[in-house]
Amino acid sequence: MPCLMKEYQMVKVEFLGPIGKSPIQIEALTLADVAAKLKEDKSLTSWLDKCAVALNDTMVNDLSIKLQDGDKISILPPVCGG
Amino acid sequence: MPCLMKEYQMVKVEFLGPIGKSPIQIEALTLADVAAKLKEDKSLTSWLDKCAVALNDTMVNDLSIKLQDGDKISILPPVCGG
Amino acid sequence: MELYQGSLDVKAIFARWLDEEAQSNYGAYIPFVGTIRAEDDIDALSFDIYEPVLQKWFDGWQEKATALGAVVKMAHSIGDVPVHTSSYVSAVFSPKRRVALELIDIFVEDFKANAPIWKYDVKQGKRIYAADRSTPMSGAGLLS
Amino acid sequence: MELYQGSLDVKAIFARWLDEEAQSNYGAYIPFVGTIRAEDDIDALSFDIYEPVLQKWFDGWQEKATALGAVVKMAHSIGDVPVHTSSYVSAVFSPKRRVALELIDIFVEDFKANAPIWKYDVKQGKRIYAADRSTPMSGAGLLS
Repeated sequence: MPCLMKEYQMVKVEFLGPIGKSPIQIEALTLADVAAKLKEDKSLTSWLDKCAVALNDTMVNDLSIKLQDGDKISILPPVCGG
Repeated sequence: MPCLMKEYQMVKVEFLGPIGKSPIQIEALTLADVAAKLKEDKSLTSWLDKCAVALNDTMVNDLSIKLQDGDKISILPPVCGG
Repeated sequence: MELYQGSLDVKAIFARWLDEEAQSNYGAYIPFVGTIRAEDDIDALSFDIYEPVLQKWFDGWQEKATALGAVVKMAHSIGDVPVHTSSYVSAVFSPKRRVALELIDIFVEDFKANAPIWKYDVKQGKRIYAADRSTPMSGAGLLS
Repeated sequence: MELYQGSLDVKAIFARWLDEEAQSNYGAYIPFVGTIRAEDDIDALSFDIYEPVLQKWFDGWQEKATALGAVVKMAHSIGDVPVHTSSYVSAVFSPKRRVALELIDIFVEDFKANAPIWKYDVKQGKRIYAADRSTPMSGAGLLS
């Protein structure tokens, strides 16, 4: 049987605006892994379903995106500019 | 037989913007009479189907309106403000 | 409603209207500034205005705006307005943005269609009616 | 795109943008000015901005505007903005009015929905997230 190497990367997750949580470093292969880790944090429960996500400052909409070491993931809560 | 008195009024007709025609005084009972008079003027032939009409500075859209002595009728050619 | 001979001082008009409504608690202010484009070798555009009907047209829009909790303002030039200067500013103030965005659109479009203003190209000192760019007002043809 | 600490100097921004495009031969200039309304006993609103994503959002709109022959501009406040002063100005320049009227509407609406800016009420020195007036950005819920 082939050995399926999972290459986890160290990525930074930052929480913007009113979430009021300091950035964290986590290991993840894809955004799905990031989602799984963040769901363990009860302080984020009320935020995740309302938050959009940017990867290295570009908005993303696909959990299967492969992450690179040092990637920056931003969690963007509901907005109201103007 | 009853005598149908037609009370013609003396009204002023002014031609706005690019028409370039001096005001005239005519006798008329209604705007239909004004239309009939103006159609006799060949210099207005190319204008009348494109012009709107104001009676005493209020836009009107009814040929049967009864006129009063001294009424002012304005002929407004196609506009382009801005 | 404000009419001026020649080009508008757009910055002064914008600033004065802002000041006039500074304490009115409107959340949205949308001016529309119309500037003479250099095209067809014109030196300027020139405008005739029939003020009594324009004032009634404007007063009708102020009533509509009031019914929406809004205010409209308008300034226009009379006579020659050189290219790259402005002949027209209108504006809407309203508490909320949707009313302002919708009102400025229909206010400006109805202005183009029904404000009693006539436009002329100015070329080499001659004033030529802009017939091809002009629109018969609503009700046109009544006497034909 | 311009970001400022505190209230915007709306007159200066309007005038500078006008000057920047004075020779560009645009026929229509439509600014949208957003001013803080006095309501709910607030003293001010306060704003957080995530500039890198806002800049990309704005650059995307500049591309769309360019494809229409138009230009967009935008200024916004960071931090506290007292009532009756302005936190937001955006603008469209275009050769013709229809493009400008349509673009200012969708530009402002998309700004409200997708610009990464967070709003807080300021009451008696406290900063309270305006959760009830905020909108999840498109793609929200990806990680839930």
